[in-house]
Amino acid sequence: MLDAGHTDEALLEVNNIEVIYNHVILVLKGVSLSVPKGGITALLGGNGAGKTTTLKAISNLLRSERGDVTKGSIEYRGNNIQDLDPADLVKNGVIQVMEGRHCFEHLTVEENLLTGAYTRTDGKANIQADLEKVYAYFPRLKERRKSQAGYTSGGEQQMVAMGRGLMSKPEMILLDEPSMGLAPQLVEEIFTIVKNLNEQEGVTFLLAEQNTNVALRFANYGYILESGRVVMDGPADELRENPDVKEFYLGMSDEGRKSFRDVRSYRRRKRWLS
Amino acid sequence: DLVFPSLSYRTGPYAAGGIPFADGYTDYFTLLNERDGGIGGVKVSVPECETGYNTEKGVECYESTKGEGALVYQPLSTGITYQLIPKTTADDIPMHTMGYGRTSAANGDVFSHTFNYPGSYWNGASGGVNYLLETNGGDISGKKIALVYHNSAYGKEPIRTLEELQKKHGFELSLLPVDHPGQEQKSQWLQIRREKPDYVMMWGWGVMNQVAIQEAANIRFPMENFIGIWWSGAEHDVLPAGDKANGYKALTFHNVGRDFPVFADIQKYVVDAGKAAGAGDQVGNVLYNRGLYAAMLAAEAAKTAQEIHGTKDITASMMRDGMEALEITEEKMAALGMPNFGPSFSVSCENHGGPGLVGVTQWDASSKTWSLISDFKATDIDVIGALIAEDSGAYASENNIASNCN
Amino acid sequence: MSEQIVYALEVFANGLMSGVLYALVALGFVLIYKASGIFNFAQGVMALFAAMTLVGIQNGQVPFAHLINAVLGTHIHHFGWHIHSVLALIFTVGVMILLAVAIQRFVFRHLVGQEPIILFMATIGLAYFLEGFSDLMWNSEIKTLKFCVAEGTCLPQGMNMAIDEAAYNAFGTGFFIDNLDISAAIVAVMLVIALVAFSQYTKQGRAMRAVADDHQAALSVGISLNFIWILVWSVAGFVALVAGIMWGAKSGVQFSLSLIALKALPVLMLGGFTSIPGAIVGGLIIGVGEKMFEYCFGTGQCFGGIINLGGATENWFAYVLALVFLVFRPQGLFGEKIIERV
Amino acid sequence: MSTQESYVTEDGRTIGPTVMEMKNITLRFGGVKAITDISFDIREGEIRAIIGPNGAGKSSMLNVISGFYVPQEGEVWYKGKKRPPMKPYQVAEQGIARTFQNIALFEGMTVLDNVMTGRIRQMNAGLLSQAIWKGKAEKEEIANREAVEKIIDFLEIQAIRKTPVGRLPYGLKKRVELARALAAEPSILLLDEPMAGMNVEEKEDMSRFILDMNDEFGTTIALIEHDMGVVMDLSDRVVVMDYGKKIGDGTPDEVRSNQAVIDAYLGVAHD
Amino acid sequence: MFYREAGDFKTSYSKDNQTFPIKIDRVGYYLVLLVAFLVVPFMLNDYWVNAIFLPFLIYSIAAIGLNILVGYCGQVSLGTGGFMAVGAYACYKLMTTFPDINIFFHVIIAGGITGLVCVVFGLPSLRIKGFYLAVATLAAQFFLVWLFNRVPWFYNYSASGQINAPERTVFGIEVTGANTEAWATYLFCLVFVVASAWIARNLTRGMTGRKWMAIRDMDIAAEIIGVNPLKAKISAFAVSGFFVGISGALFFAVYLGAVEVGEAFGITKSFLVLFMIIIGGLGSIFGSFAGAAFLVLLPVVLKVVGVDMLGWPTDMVAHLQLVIVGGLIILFLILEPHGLAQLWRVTKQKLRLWPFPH
Ligand SMILES: Nc1ncnc2c1ncn2[C@@H]1O[C@H](COP(=O)(O)OP(=O)(O)OP(=O)(O)O)[C@@H](O)[C@H]1O
Ligand SMILES: Nc1ncnc2c1ncn2[C@@H]1O[C@H](COP(=O)(O)OP(=O)(O)OP(=O)(O)O)[C@@H](O)[C@H]1O
Ligand SMILES: [Mg+2]
Ligand SMILES: [Mg+2]
Repeated sequence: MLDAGHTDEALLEVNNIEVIYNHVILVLKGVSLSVPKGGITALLGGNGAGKTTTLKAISNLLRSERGDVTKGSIEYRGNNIQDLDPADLVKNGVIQVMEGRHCFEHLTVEENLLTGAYTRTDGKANIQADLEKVYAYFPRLKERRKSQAGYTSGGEQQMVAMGRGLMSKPEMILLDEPSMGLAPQLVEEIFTIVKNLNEQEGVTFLLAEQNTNVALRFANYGYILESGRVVMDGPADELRENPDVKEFYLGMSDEGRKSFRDVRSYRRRKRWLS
Repeated sequence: DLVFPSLSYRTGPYAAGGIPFADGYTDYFTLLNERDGGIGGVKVSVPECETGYNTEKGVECYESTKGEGALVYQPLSTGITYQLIPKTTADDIPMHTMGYGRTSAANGDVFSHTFNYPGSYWNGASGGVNYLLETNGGDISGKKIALVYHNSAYGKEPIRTLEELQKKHGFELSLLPVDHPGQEQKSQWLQIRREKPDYVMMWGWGVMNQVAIQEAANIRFPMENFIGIWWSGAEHDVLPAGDKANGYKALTFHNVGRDFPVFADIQKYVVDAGKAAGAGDQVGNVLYNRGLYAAMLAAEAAKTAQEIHGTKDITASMMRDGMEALEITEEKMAALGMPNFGPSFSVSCENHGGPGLVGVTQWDASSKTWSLISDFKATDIDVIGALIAEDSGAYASENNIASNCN
Repeated sequence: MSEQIVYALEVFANGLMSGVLYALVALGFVLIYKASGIFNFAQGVMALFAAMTLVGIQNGQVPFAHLINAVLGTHIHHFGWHIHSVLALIFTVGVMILLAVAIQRFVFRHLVGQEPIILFMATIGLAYFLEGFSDLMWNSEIKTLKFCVAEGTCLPQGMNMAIDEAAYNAFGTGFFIDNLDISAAIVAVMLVIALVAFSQYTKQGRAMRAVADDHQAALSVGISLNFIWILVWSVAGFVALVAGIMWGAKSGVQFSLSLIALKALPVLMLGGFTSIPGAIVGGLIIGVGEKMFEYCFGTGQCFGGIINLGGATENWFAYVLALVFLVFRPQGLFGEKIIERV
Repeated sequence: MSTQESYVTEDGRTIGPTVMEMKNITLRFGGVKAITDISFDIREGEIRAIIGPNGAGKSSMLNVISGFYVPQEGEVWYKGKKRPPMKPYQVAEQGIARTFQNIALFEGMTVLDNVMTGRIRQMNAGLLSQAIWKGKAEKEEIANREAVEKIIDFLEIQAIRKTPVGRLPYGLKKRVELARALAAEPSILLLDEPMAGMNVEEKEDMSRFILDMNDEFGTTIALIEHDMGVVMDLSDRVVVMDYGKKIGDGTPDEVRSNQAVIDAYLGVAHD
Repeated sequence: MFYREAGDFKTSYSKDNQTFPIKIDRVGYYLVLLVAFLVVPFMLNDYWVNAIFLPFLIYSIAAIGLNILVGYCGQVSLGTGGFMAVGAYACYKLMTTFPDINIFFHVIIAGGITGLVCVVFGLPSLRIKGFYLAVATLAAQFFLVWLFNRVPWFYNYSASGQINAPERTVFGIEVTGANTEAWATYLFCLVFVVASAWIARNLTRGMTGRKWMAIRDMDIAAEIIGVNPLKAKISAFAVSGFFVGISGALFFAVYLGAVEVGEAFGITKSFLVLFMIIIGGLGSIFGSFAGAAFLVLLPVVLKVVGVDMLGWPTDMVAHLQLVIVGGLIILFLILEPHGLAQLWRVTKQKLRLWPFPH
């Protein structure tokens, strides 16, 4: 399954990993995926499928949540990165934008963005330029630059988290639900930014997203996770055409999009599994 | 074996005082074992138990050692003493609280198992005042005396006595409590600096002593007029202040220095033989001597008990009889290699407190030694006796204690 | 009457000075709290450990002599040399850095992302450990600390005669200020300036504050918790050493030194856990407040002595004072506002 | 149509007269104007959506209704009476329950306990009775447990009943939060982005719950949501905010075609 | 598969609400009670009671009390020592003023008085939060100790300021004073412990407990969903004070017999009890016991091993003891940050799966 569907060399390879929280809770039951260099790869799946866990396993943030990768391997540019400190990983160009904002509450918006540049050594001027770039992406942030991040609105915090990730000039960004809580036109914008960075600066993306519709529009390749397993994967356009995906993830029936008001019965889920 | 448990504290805030005492206490018994083969031929054992000056650990120590046939307890803490008074009485084990503890325990009629010979805090307070009387030609009326005290049961002990004596001798008394641990005493000493008392007396313990002496030096209070109780008069109390502590005085009920034959024996049988309880560097220090003295009194009481009961293997109950019949004479002390180490005295059923003789020592900073500058002298029994009767009477009625002596 | 005023001033000035000494201890707390959200219960013990190490090195004490002797039956205790204070200071700083590394490696590295109360608890364990450890290493007797830069120029102690005389000439009554306090004040001011500069104007300073807010997020942007924590604990160790020297010079180096932490707590709360200048201002307010209260009401020397509580009020008054301030500013005077949002 | 009369919607629900009215609300934080002079009403039984760009002041508006923020100007009218200044818990006692944008569950408690806390209004046994777990306390506990179990079943979270919520994935937490709010049996339910971080299937579920709630119990619902599909399908009327100001108010269709709304928020006209 | 819960189905909500819903736990619990009441009293000597059981039992009550405040309601308190002192002095004043009333009631009333005092010092908690709240409680700690030291009325004007517990009996058997039997004091305390644990458990599993925990986990959200913060916090302070007061009364009257306030109820006591609940597990009744046992027993065990068995010098053992206790605290934390109680839970969970890893 690994080699299916993509052509470029893999920047990141996740081989059959198993993750256990607190020594007892088995969450990932053998997940494999591969992210090609310069691609946008989407990780889809319902609540609790294990998307966040997968991303954290890659960025090594799991350990601070008392989770462990007990099986399998994660390779970045062919090197095993499982023993790296998360900070070293950032130095190597992999950064994660965490789910649920995680801003530094007491720091101002601008200071938050600047922490993103913590590992950079290319001088104040460059950092300043990038700061302006982020403000250009998110004008709202510029207005609120001096207020403490803890007091900004949910969407503003999401922008801060995103902007902070961009400030580190990474080679690869792990995005965890970037669209959550953002106004519709901003969702489009964010994905446009992703696309731009990807095309113009060659940044590789692995993103976990619930907004399947948008994600599959912008991504090249997608994996669908259910209960800690990859249940389906393929190029984005193929996935978009898959009838199951259409029904369960895109909310389309044969007659096109149907109204939320018309959903009269609860659906059976996880039909790929049980 | 004859068991003399040592409830020591070599850790915690008061370790500096606890270590030399415990060393002295144990070393003396070791000496008896090594030199004399024990007491009356029976070996002595001194199980040590660390209390950390903490009452709960004190209880634990008491309970864990009493089963081993402990003959007498020297709890070395006023708090632990209060706890053990009823317990030892019920268990029929005597307790010796030398120069601390509950002063009114001197009334053996009420406190059958507690002994505090040869002197108590109230003797100390009176002894201090007597010394001032003596140096002032018998009149200290109108003089100002400040009492700097540890704000605890221990520190408050002398207040009643001093208040009585104040009425009698007409001096002015001001009270300056210092809270545990006593690292900050600025207010107290600024007040002293302003009120300029003629004398300062101190009931301190632990770091409070060092800070007080340092602060006294800082405000240039004349050290000769600064007198501490015996728990405020050891080497480690004055050393941090250096030369400025020169002339500081402290009360005592036993002698200082190592000019006694017994120390030669200790050096030979204990220290050089590698059997010292501690590092061996405390020998001859004030508190070491106090521990030694306490051990000597215990050993003598044990001997007395052996004589009374005609058996070498005495029990705690016999030990109590021995303590009640204890007689320390000049000859006895000389024979032990400790001439004039303490006052001579005898104990009786009614009087467990001994004679209450108090001496004064002074610190010489250049030679780093203490010396006895006033011999052991009598204290004001009229005042103290009344206070003892009152306090012990209250205890007896509160706890329905019948008279012990008849 | 004027004498009374001078005396009140004297109490006031000495309160300020005591405050500086409290602030020295509080500074260490603030640093660590600011940098990692850890309420470091072990700060007092660290001061003790630092001071003991300094004296031990100065006097050429053999570390763990007691333990070695007990196990091997030897009788060593001193190497028999004396080391110059400044050199010993440098060695001690080295030891404090080692300590910081060890703390990071063996404790906090394993506790990344835990709640504050759990980190607090780890510092409790640390305090226990360090307390036993320093006694094992340097034994528990009182040690006298003399810190001399050169022969004859030691850390000064005792009344400052110049001030006293000047006051005497001016008001006809002396004025007491302790030389040690003056030096402490100078050192404290320098420390505060340096630390403020560090935390406000450097990248590391910003990273420190980020770490305090959210460990995981800090990790995710590439801030190395290991590095930040070692850095901060080293600096805190250094501050502890300074506090240890000042307090140790006053009262000898011994266990009670670790209890000065209790004096620092109200300072910390009043100034705000996260503010370095707050530690100093808080210290001054507490110092003056408790001394003036003791003077006025504790011993009844103001207002004709209408209130005389009989002394020893300082301990609780410091806390009550802090409490009153907190009721009006729940985050302390300069602490970061507690963010309350839903 | 007057806001004082009931009417019946196309799908047969009855919408009553106004229960809550916000009058000229202005809220400032220092220099930041979060809400500027906004008025709108909520009618009994209706689903009222609030939309707007990020930072427009939507959550702040819910906080004003909850009594957590006190507006500098303006009045809140509830059930025809002007609401006096109130603490948040007093507002809750009036039967107004809510969920939060940044999930505010009690992380140290199990799902069941979290949902049970929703029933504060229904449980008032004294301390003594609880201490000995007899009489009122026990009866009350069992009765309310039954009610809560119904909601748990309804939201399909039976399986995680005894799990501490801290460990749940984001989406489930949202559901638990909804359960907690439902448990209160509120007359007005305020939902702040209840479907953020969910996929379509899950959103369908959530929509279902919300609609059922509204249908069966006649609960009035105020809803903030960024998914226009959801908003347009579910709501009866929509308020649109931008930079703290109201820029639109009306039925979904009206709002959808409002140019100001398209410019500020929708970007493109939504189908 | 030693530890089973499968096959253990509940048919009613009241059964599901039981303290020990799993059978094997329930049986274990009754067994412990049985042994504690019927077997242990016959095996006790003075040492076991005075050095181990009494402090363990009494600290358990204090820990339960503090756990309600800190672990359940999230209000950090460092005033436990002071509040225990209130219990002790209240009990002393009651014992000496009303000698004819049974000591049992004295202890309970002392608890009630402490609850009231606790409430007064708990009022600032409405504004002050987190570690800052510790200041309010530390103020209580220092002020109360100062007060009991300062005002002679509290210690009946005795010369030294110490208080001594006079002899008192329950059913004609002495439980305080010099001539108590080991088993009597043990049982007397055990009754209070069991009752406290039971009451605490009832309170924490019901609505009161949920309100406390809601305040602890997120006070703002709790208030918005309808928890009255004033009532919740104040009731936590009151209940906590009640238990702490009882433990203070027992500590003084039954365990130590004589007390000096600064020494017995100083700030170190506050820290000790706080450590117990943190180590045992915040928000867990079992944790309160575990923590108390850990901090009472471990030093004794280490002392016995070091001094009595290995014959090392006492001071070295004391220092090593600190090193080991400190090291163990850190080790446990790394293994399981949520205390011994959680460690126990995880172990059970593993046993349930055993021999499979997950
Ligand atoms: N710290 C943790 N301890 C224990 N279990 C955890 C922990 N974090 C996550 N889990 C469990 O792991 C599973 C996967 O969670 P994860 O957060 O990876 O899901 P997700 O796909 O990101 O879902 P969502 O879309 O809701 O964010 C869930 O069942 C969750 O309960
Ligand atoms: N307590 C506060 N202090 C200061 N500013 C605040 C506070 N609460 C909200 N704000 C500001 O008010 C504005 C409105 O915030 P609000 O949270 O209501 O936005 P929102 O409409 O909910 O946005 P989103 O869709 O992103 O959640 C924001 O700019 C925010 O930064
Ligand atoms: Mg997720
Ligand atoms: Mg919002």
